[in-house]
Amino acid sequence: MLLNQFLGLAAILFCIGVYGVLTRRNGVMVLMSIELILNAVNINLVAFGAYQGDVGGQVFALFVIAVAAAEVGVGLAIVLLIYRNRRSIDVSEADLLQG
Amino acid sequence: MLALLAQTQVQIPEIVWSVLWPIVLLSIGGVLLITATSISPRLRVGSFPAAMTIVLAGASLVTLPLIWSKVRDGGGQLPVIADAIRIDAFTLLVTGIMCASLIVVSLLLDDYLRTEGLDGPEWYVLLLMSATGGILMAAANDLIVTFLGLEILSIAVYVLAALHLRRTKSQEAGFKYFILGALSSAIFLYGIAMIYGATGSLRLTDIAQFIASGNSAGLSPLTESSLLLAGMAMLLIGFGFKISAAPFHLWTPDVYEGAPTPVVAFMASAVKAAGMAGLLRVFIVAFGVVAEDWRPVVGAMAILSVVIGAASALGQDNVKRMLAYSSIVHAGFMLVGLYAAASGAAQTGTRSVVFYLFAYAVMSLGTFAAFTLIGGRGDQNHSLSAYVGLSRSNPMVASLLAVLLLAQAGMPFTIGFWAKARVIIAAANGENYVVAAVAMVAAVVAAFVYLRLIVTMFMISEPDEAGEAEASGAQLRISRSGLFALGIAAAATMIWGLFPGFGGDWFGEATRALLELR
Amino acid sequence: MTNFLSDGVSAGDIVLAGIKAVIAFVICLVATMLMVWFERKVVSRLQNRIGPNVTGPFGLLQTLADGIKLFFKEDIIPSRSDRFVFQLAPYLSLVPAFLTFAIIPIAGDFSPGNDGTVTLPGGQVTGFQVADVPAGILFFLAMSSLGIYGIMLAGWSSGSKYPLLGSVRATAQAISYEAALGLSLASVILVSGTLSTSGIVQAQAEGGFFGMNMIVTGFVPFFVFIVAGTAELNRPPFDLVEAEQELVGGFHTEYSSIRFAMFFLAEFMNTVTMGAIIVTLFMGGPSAWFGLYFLGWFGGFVWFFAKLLLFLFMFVWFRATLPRLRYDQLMDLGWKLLIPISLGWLLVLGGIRVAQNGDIGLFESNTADVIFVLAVSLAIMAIGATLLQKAITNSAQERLASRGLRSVPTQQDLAASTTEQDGGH
Amino acid sequence: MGNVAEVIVFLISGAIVLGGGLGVILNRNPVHAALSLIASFFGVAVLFISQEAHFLAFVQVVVYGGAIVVLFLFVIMLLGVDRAEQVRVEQLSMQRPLAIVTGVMLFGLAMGGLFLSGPGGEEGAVAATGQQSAMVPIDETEPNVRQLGLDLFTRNVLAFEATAILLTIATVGAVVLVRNEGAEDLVVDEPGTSIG
Repeated sequence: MLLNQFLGLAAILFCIGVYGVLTRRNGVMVLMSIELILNAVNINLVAFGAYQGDVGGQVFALFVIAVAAAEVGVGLAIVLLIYRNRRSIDVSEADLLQG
Repeated sequence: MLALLAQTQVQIPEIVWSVLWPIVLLSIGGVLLITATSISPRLRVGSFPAAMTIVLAGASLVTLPLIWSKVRDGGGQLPVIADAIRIDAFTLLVTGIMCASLIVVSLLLDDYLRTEGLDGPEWYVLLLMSATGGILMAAANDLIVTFLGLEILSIAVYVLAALHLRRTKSQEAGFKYFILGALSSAIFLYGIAMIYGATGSLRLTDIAQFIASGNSAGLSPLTESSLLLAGMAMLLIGFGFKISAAPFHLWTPDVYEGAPTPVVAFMASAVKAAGMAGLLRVFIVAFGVVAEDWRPVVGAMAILSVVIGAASALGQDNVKRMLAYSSIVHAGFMLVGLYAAASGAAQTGTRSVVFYLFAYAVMSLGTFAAFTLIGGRGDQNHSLSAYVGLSRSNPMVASLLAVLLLAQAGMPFTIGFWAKARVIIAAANGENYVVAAVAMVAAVVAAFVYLRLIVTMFMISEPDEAGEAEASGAQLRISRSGLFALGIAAAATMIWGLFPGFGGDWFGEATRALLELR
Repeated sequence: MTNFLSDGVSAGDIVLAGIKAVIAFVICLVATMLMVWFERKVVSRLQNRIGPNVTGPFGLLQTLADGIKLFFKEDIIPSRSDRFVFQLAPYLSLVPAFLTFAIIPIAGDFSPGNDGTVTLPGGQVTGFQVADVPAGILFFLAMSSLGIYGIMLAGWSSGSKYPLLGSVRATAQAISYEAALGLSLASVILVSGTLSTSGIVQAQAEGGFFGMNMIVTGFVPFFVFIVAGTAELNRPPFDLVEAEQELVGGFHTEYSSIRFAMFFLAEFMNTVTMGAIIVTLFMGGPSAWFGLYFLGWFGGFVWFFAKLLLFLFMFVWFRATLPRLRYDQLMDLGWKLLIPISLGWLLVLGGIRVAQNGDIGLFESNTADVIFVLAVSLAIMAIGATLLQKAITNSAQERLASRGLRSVPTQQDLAASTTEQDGGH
Repeated sequence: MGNVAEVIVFLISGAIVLGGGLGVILNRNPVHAALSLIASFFGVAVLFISQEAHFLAFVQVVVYGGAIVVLFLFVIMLLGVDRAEQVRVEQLSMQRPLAIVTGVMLFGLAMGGLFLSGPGGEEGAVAATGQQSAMVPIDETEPNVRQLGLDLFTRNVLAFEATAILLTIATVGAVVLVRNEGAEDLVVDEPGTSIG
């Protein structure tokens, strides 16, 4: 059983994700970083599940995947919306700057 | 293969539908609403969605006493659906808050959407389902359900915050809320995973049992299982974000300012109540045994919240931002109650939080209802200057808002007084004099904020400005439904202010459910 | 189920796996080559032409000749392309196409009492597939969803307009039809009670000819699967990805030489694999019809390829006869027809299964229950379909109204709005 | 310490997971970042298989690889934000020190949970004694999918239904957000103020 190794891997991935969320400035990339965190969670859940000999961990990981899909759908919709409107803003701002 | 399938006798859990009425009504009602409006486009416009939402929420409210009689017969708590959720007084209380919030917000939203030229039943569908999530979160006896409830609640509100498709500010608010919310729920999840690893279960009652057995063997998680400890810390971060407690409050002012005001009313009342309810359920039921370990963190969060919230609220000119900071103060107060509950005064502390939950939901609903009315078309009039002379142009709104603000300030004979007093008494009971003192000072500071707003409303302005203010005040079109909503909230504030025991001892029952029936 | 990692892997297992992989690769490659020839030949005949007839007997070696020619052509990488992704994309397209083949049992004796495995001289028991993955059919779904990346990234990395449009179309199409594909697959899993491909074949073999999933699942999932599968393959009539009248060559416009050959190969390999999957899922794979088992495992091989040929011919036939769909028609077909139908049918099958188990107990006999359930679920489906139709009509009208059109649009309006939509991508 | 094969698989897939993760946060080009993300997901799927979670591994590939990343790429291509970072989250350019402090604290939490865990090496991760309360023990002889299914429809049936609500919300929300109306009379507020 490689429990601690799995948990260490998950912890590092988690921190990579958190770093990404806090430093990336592109909305899409921030969402990707959040996915990394959720994957770290899944690694943890499956490793613990195997360690405990319980399928509960895997079942929870399934729910996490479903939630991740829902989150990404909504998040990308908001990104699209903002981009669509912001682009029109950028134009007006560019005008102001030239004046 | 077929033979293999036939062999297994699947033990399908028994489902007691009769106590699940609120959840069923709200979620299925939401689906029906969107189905109906997509089939008949005539139902999209007009007040049908709002009416249906109010009817559904009202019907859920009506079922509560019936469910309570069943629950009482069952010993005060019913485990439902393979013990995934517990129906008890606490669940019912939070359900009541959710339904009340739904009714008030629908009343506001109907008129808001019309003035803004928006339409769509989707707002109401999202509200209904979000409320379902909140109920699940409060009722959950399983961390999976807690998490799913949290996500249902949050995702719907992310969308609602961004749903004013014509205001970029609303969209930016939604996006900010989404990013930070998603991050916090990811951290929350990581915490759940750690707790699962440490205890081998996701059921709150099992976790409690496991910890208790370890505890009686002389093992404290603080020294023996840092996995559990780290998990609890991460859960606190997740919940702290939802109830906007410092230092996880950074999103609050911006989102409150940008989001449509009726949605802010929902966020301040329902989302915060559900978040706090989830926090109470998880930390008191599952981790009550090791309160010693999480107590300092909660205490620090409480003090930070009241101090930062009160200090920042002072300098605000936008009333929505002002109330956002005040909501942080209120979150801090609830945490003070929880801190007290963790440090000896379990009974009074928990009870004070439960009452505060209810009180704050009522007060914030009313306050943001008033802001919606005053904000007017375009949701623009939220600067302090828009409130100059309001008492003359709209005396009714001004006086009701004044009542609600006084309640938030903790004025005697309002619900807010009892809420604050109980928390501080509980803190004193738990011998947390420092925390109690800090909370009291912060309450006084915060009171200035509300008083400033009240004074502005009743201020007799200078002649040259007066004309302008009168003009803007005269334009204010106060919808009857909005005024009704505001009236309900103000009345509730006064009723429970004068008779804090009104309607029976729900709060005591809810506390009992959390503390004794686990 | 034992842990294959901690149980240790013997050298024999590794050698066997290697041999199987090589054999499967060769079979897959040869089948693909023949498929290219077959398609050209059949399309030619259907169009009253002769087709390739010079290289080798019947022109059989034409594909090889073309491949060699492409191999020696200049490999051009556009200057505006993203070099790394541009070079990676063909492999991303080819590898999943081949990997799917690994889970298909291509031979074996499935006559009563046999489970399609043979015992090798070394004592190892093996089936005629590279890997009998525990959740094999999900592996197919996984690979088919990964296959999109090749096309998508090829179009994007070309740094050119038409390829990008082609790949965006491909992505939307693949995502849309993946759902219908998965839902009709769920019906198969429901009746077979297993996720392993060999298990599915065996479950069908037990029932003989009428045990075929095509019949057992009531034909509907079968047809949905064929339509969705054709769309997944981007084959005509769903080849909007490379509609040459609109998009030049689609996603592979900028590709040349061996990289183009790889896309070409992947496309035909995908076709063969999809045919093989359909045979496995719905036609009983290598099991024989009417009990006509012969020659042990080799008979299974013959049966398998005979059935496969049927579907390959069908794909070619589609291509030769059906006109291409318009983009909005494509989306409507996927979302408004195939997905609701396969969902509804899954409901029906589930209801029947519950009734067969006697869990309803409404009537004396289970058969009466089945009929009752069938009636109820068909009624639900009908109501659902009506409501859906109404909602679709409403939303279409609303959309048109928001564009300034008042009434139901004429054909002309529709055409105009479609071009507008396409331009927006 | 398991056997050699297990360790090798772990090391390789772990390297892929972390390399992919780093690629996501370091690549400037969103498409390259998305590719790294797929690599990372793949590594995770292999880790799942090595933990006997076959079904989960395939779901991981189908959902993450087949739907989520495709959606990312789709949006990236649709927006044309691929060559430069255009969709900015101005409001998240908040105090970097705070970000770093948060990161370090969380790292401490995540790792601290591991290495401070009492004595006993591997066993130490679950140090508090008492009966482990695993409720549905993994049965080595049964297919993974069956066990998952049984657990899903008995113990977690409520969560399963709640997921239905969640997905409904996500669908309704996503559709209503990108519905293309009202873009003409957009109210442009002043640029959002920064957090804090």
